[in-house]
Amino acid sequence: MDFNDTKEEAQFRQQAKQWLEENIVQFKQEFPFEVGDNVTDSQAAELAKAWQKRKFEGGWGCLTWPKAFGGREVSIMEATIFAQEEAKVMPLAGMYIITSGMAVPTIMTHGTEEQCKQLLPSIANGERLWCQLFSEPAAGSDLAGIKTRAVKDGDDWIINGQKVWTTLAHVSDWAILVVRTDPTVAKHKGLTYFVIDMKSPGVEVRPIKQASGESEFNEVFLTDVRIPDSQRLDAVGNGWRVAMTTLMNERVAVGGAFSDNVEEILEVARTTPLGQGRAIDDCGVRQSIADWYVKAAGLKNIGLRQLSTLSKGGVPGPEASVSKLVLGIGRQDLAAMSLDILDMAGVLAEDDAMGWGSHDFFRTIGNRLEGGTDEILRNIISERVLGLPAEIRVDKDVPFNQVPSGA
Amino acid sequence: MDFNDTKEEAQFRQQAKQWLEENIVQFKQEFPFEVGDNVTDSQAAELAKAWQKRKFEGGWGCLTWPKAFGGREVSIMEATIFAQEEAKVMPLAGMYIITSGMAVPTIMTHGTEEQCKQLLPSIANGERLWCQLFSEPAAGSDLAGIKTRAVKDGDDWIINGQKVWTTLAHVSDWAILVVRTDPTVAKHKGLTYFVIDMKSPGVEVRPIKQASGESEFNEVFLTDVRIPDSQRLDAVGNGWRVAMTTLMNERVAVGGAFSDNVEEILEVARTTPLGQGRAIDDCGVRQSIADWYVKAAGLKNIGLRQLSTLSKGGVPGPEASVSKLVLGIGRQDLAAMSLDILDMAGVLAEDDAMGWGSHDFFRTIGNRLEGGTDEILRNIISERVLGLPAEIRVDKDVPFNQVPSGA
Amino acid sequence: MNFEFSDEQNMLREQARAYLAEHCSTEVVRKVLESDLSFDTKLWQGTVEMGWTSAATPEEYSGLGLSEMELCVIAEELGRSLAPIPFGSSIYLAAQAVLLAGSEAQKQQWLPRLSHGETIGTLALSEGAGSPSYDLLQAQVRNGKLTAKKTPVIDGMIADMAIVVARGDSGKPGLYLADLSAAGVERKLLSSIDESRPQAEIIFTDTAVELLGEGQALIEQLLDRAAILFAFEQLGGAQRALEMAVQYASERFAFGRQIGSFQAIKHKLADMFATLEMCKANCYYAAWALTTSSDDLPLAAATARVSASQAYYQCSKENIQVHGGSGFTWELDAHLYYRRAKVLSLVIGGERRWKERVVSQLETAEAGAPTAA
Amino acid sequence: MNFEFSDEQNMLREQARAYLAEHCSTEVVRKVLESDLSFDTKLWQGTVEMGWTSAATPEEYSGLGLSEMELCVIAEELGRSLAPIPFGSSIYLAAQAVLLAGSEAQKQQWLPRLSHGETIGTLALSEGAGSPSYDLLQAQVRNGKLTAKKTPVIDGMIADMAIVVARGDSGKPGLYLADLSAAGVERKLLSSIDESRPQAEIIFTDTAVELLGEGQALIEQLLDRAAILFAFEQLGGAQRALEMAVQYASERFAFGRQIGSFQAIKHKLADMFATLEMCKANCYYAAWALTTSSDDLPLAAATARVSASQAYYQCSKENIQVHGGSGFTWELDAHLYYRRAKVLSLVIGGERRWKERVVSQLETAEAGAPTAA
Repeated sequence: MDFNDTKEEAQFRQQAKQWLEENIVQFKQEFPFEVGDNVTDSQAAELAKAWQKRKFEGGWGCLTWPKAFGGREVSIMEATIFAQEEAKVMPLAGMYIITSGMAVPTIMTHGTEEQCKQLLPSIANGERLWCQLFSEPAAGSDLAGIKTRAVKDGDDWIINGQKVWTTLAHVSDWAILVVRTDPTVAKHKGLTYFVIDMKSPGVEVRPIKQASGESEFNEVFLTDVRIPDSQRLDAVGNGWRVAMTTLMNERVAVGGAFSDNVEEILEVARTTPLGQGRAIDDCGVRQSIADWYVKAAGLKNIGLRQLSTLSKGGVPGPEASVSKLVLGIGRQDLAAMSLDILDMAGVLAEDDAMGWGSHDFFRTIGNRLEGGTDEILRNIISERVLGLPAEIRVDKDVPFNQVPSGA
Repeated sequence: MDFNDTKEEAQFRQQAKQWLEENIVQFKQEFPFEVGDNVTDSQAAELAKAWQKRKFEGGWGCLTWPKAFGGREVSIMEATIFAQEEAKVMPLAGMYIITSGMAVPTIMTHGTEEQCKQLLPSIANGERLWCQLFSEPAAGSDLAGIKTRAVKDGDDWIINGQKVWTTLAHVSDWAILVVRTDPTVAKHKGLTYFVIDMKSPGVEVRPIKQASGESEFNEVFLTDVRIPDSQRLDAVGNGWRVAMTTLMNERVAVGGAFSDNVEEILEVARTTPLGQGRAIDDCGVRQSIADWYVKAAGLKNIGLRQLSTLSKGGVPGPEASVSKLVLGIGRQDLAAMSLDILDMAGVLAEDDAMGWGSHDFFRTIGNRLEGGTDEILRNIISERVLGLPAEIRVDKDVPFNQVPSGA
Repeated sequence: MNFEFSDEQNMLREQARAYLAEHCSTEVVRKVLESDLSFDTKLWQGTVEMGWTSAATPEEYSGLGLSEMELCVIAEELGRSLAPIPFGSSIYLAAQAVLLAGSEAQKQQWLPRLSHGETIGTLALSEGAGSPSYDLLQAQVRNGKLTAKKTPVIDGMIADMAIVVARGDSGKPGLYLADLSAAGVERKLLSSIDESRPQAEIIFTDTAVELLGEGQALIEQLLDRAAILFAFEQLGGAQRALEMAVQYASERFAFGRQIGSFQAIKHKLADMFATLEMCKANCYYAAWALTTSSDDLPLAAATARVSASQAYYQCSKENIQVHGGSGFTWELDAHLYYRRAKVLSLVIGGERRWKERVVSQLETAEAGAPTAA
Repeated sequence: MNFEFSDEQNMLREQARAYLAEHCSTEVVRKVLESDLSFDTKLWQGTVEMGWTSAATPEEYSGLGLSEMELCVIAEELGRSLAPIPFGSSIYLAAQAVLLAGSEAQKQQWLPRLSHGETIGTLALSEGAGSPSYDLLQAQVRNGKLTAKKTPVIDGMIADMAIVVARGDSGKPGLYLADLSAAGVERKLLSSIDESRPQAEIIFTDTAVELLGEGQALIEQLLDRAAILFAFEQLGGAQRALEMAVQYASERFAFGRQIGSFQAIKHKLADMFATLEMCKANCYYAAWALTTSSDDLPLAAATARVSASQAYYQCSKENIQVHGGSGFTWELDAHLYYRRAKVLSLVIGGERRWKERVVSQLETAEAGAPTAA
C-alpha cells in the first residue's frame, strides 16, 4: 500500500507538469480573459477548444487514443495523472468530458473505420465540441423509453422529437443521439444511435431555467431534421447496446472530481456566532461536521482506491455509484445545515449571503437527479454490485407502442 | 378542540374508577402475589383469568359485547376509558388483548349463533384464555403463504404443520387458527379458519429463545391434530377473509399503549458525566434528545387524536401504522444512543447496566418485526392511506403449490 | 374529549381554501417571486376583507374577537397556498406583540390599524449571521432612541412599523415599537432564497421608539406564540407538497408502470406521511395549548415548531425528488415549497434554537409535572 | 500509486480466513457467549501458533517484525469471524502501549510474553458510566501504588497484566503497568451485552505499579493506533453482516419472489454497501497512515473509527431486519454481529469521543496543511 506515485508515474507526472507549465503561460497571453463568473458559455467553449488544439499539437491531446488516430496509447492512470495536473492550471478542460469521455470511445467501439476517420480528427484538433442527446421528458430514469422518432426516407433519416437536460447543447458542434426507429418492437430493441451536426436545419436549442434560477442545461427540439444514413453508428435497432458503451464510459469520465465542502462548512462554523461563542464551539455542530467529514473522507479515499485500480490497468466498476449517491444526499443536507448555522440570516442569497450554502441548497437538488437519481443508483448498486434480482419488468417483451404510459 | 372528557365521559370514568378501587383491594388480598419479574407466565395467566372473572361478575367484563352475550354494548370510547383506568391498577389486563381484542370479534362476526353460544361464555367468565396461530416460518410478512395443511377426514379435519411467534401459546386454553385446505387454488383462496383447543392431542408448544435471550413467544407444532368440522369459522376457503377481520381488530386492540422512554433518556443524560459536566449539558446530546422527544410527542398526540375519533364513534384507520413504524426504528436508535452516552460502560447489561438501554437495544429488534415489519407498514401506509398502486404480484392467480418458493 | 377543529372552524377552513384557490394560485406567488413586488397587495386586501387579519384581535380593538384557533386554521391555509403577503409578520408577530405587552394606549393606537391591514408590522430580531445569546444583543435604546442594525427583517421593506428587540437603559432586552417612517431609519432590500417573502436590512440611527415591554421571558413568550402559528403555515405547505408528490407518483409512468408502484417511491412517500402525521398532531396540541394558554405552551410550541420545520423540509425536498428531472425546473412549482420551507424554518430562529427550547422545557417539566413520556 | 494490500498480505488474509473458517465458526463464538468461558483458549493458542499475536512485534522482542499492515489484515479477519479471544486487548492495547512507551527493560520483560500469548494484557481506562474529561480521572498513583476502580475492563477477568490510565504524583495522567496477580487487586465479572468478549470490574488498592509514560498526548497516541486496528475488526464484521443479508435476500421467497427483488430490500442493502465502501476506504487510508506514522494519523484514525462504528451498527442492525422474524431468534447468528458491533464501538470510547477528535484534528489541520476537502 502506497499513496505515492510509482517511479514511472512520478516521471510521467513530471513530464506533464513541465509541458503544462511551459504552455499555459503562453496560452494565457493569447487568450487573456480570466476564467471565472464573467466568462460566457461560448467564450468558455472557445477557450476549451483552443486549449484542446494546443494540447493536440503538443502531443497531449488524445493520450489514450490508438496511435492510428493520433493518440499515444498511454494507460488510463497516466491520462488521469495528466488530468490531475491539468486541472490545477486549466479549469475548463472539463468541457471535454462528453466529447472525449463519451462520444469518442463510443465512436471508436461502434463506428466503422470510415466514421472514425471522418469524426475523430476534428475532435482531436479542437475543432468540434460534442454534446449528448439522450434524455427526454418521458425518458429519464427509464432511458429506454425514448420517443424521439427517426423514419427512413431514402438514404436519409427524418428525425422528430424532443431531448432534455442536454449540457453544452448551446455551444456544441456535434452530438451523439439515440432515437426510436421501430416502436412496434420491445423498447430496448427499437432504438438506433446516430451522430448529428448541431447546426442541421430543424435543431433548436432552448435553455432550461432551473429551480435554482440558473441555466446550465438545455432542451433540444428536433423538427424534421434530416441526416444521412452514414451518420448511423452500428446497426439499426442496436442503439441500446451502443448507448450502454457511452454510459459505461460516462461513469469513468465523470468519476473523480467533486467538491465535498468540508472547508466551507468549517469556515461557516468558525465565523458564525452561537450562544456565547462561535458555532464551531457547539458540540452539536461539531458532531454534525464530523459526520459529514467521515463521509467526505470515505469518498475521497474511495476515489484513491479507484485510481489505484486504474494504476493496475483495471477499470472502475459500478462501485462509482456509491460516491454519487452519498454526495448528492449529503451535500444537500450539508447546505441546509450551513443555512441553519447562520440561523435567521440563512435565508439570504447571492451577494448578501454568508458562504456557499444558499447556492448549493438549490443546486444539490439537481445533483440527486442528474446522471442517475438516488433511486436508480441504488438499483445499480443492488443489482450490479450485490447481484440482487432485477425489478420485475412489465414492459420487457411488450411492443413499445403498447407499453402503458399513462397517456 | 378539548383535551378533557365530555361530561358523559367523565361520569363513566368516575364509575369505572370507583368499581376498580373497590374491587382491586379485595382482589389483591385473594391473590397476594406481586406483579413483577417474579411472576411466572402461568401465574400471570391465572391472575388475568381470575381478574376477568371478577370483572365479569361486576358487569365490567365485556363492555362492548352485545347484551345477548352478557355485554353492555358501551361505546369503544367508554371501553377505552375503562381500559385506561384499569391499566393503572392491573397491569396484566393486557393478557386478554388476543382473546377479547381479536378472537372475540372474529367469532362474533363469522361464527354461527351456536358457535357463539359455545365459545363466548367461557371467555366472558375468565375460564379460557386464547392465542392466535397465524404466522409460520414461511408466512410472516407474506401471511397468506401459510403451509399448515388441514385435510378433511369424515366430519373432522386432520391438521399438520408449524406455527411460530405465538404469544401466550404456552398458557392458553384455546386458539384461533388459519390453515390451508386447498393448495391447488390461488393462495388467498385456499385458506380456512378454525378454533382449536390447545390441549388437543398433537399440539406441542416450544418456547423460542429470542436474540435478546428472553422467551416471550412460542413455536407451535401441530401433528395429526384432529378437530371437528364444527370448529370451522365461516366457509371452507374463506379463511383469508376471516383472518382480515382478526387483523383489523388487532390494530384497534394493540393501538394505544407504548413506552417512549423520554424520561429514561433524560435520566441517563442527567446522571452521566461527559467532559467537565453531565451528558445533559452537551448540546449534541440535547439536540438528539429533542429530536426524539418531538417524535414521541407526535405519537402521543396522534394517539390522542385517535381517541378523539373513537369518542365520536369512528374507528382508527391504517394511520395507526405510523406509530408502530416510528416507534420501532426510533426506540432502537434511542437505546443505542443511551449506550453511547454511557460510553465504555454502555456495554454492561442486566444488573450491572445503567438504565434501560441495554435491554431495549435487543428487544427493539423485535419491535421492528412483530405485528408487521417496517417494510410492510410502509406498504400499508402507501397503499391504504395514500392510495398508491400495490406492488406487482407474481403469485396472484397462480395455484399455491406452483408459486415459486425457492424450495 | 375532542381533538378536532369545530364545525365552524372547519367551515372557516373550507372558505379560506376556496378563497385562496381562487386568489392565490402559484401564479400569484410567482408574480411576487419573479418581480420586484414585495407582496401581493390584492391578496393582502382580500385577507383583510375576509376578516382574517382581524380574526384574533379582541372586539374592543375592532377585531372579530375569535380565538387563536381560528388563526391556526387560517395560517395552515395560507401556508398551503404559499401566500405572498406579510400576514405572519404583521399578525403573528407585530399584532401579537402589541396585544401581549402593549399599554392600553398602544393597543388602541396600533391594533385596529394592524388588524385592518392599514398598517403592516414586523419583528426586527436578527442582527446578522448566527444566533448569539441575548447577552450579546447589539441593538441599544438610550433615552428612547434606538441605534441598531437589524438584518434580515422579513417584510422589512414594506413594514410601516416594527417591533424591535433591543437592550434598554435598564440593560435588559426588551421589545420596542418603532415607526418606520420616523427619522433615522434606513432600509435596504436583500436578496434571499424566497423572494416571495422578501427580506431587508434596517439600520436605526437615534430613531425614536416606544417601549412595549422588557425581559427575555416576554420575548420568548412572543416567539412561542408565533411559533405555533408559523408551524401551521409549515404544516399546510408540507401537506401540499406531499399531495403533489402522491399525485405525480400516480400519474407518471416509467418502465411501463406508475412510478408510485415502485417501493422506493412508495416508502419514501410513506415516510413523508409519517413525519407529517406527527407534525399535524403536534400542531393540533400546540393550538390547544395556545388557545387555553396552558402551562405546556412553551414545550408544545417548541415541539410543534421543530416538528413542522422537519416535516416541511422533508416533504418539500422529497417532493422534488419524486418529480425527477422536472422537479429541478423553475417551471414546476415544487421548488416554491422547498424555498418557503427553509424561510419558515429560519424565521424567528432555526431548528437548533427550538430544539434547545424543547430540552430546557423538559428539564423544567421534569422538576415539576410529568412529561409526555 | 497502490492502494491495495500486497500479494503477501493478501495471502496472509486468505490463510487467516481459512484458518478461522475451520477454527472459529460461530459455534465456537457461541460456546464462549453461552457459557462461563471467558475466551476460547484453543483459538487463542492457534493465533499464537499462526504468528498473529507476534506479527507486529519487532524481532528483538522475539516477534515477527512485520508491519502494522499485517496486523490490520489479521484484525479484519478476526472481526469477520467474531473471534472470542483477547486479541485486541492484549495486542492492540497492552503490547502497543509497551512498545510505544515502555523502557527497554519493560519491553524485554513484557513484549515476548505478550507476543506469544503467555501473558494476556488489557487496558484499564474506564471508571464507570460516561466520558468525563481527563481532569476528572479518579485513579491515583502515589509513590508507585495505585488506587483505582476501573470498570468495565474488557478481558479484565483473564488478563495477567493491565495498562492502567491513572494520575501520577506529577498530577498528569499517565499509563501504568500493573501485574494483576499483585496484592491489592480485586476483580468481578460483569454481565454485558456480548459475553463472547467479557467485561470485568477491577479494584486496585495500593497496588504496586510501574510507570510506562505520562501525558494525555501519549494516551491519545495509543488510542489512535488501537482505533485503527479495532476499525479493521469492525470492517470485517460489517462486511460479513452485509454478506449474510445479501445471501438471505437472494434465497428467501415471499409473495412468490426472492425478497431481494423488492426495492425496499434492495435499496436497504445498497445503502449498507455504500456505508461499508466508505468505511473500507477510510480503514485502508488509516492503515497506511498507521504504518507510515503519517502526520495524518490522528485524523485518519478517528475517521476510520467513526466510519467503522457507523458501518457495523447499520450493517448488523439491518441484516437482522432483512432476516425478518428469524433475525430475532437466538438461533440465527445475526444478533452475534449486532452485539459485537456495539461492544467494538464502545471499547476505547464511543462515537461521540471520536467525532470530537475528528473535528479537533480538522481544526488543527486547517491551521496548517490542507485537509481532505
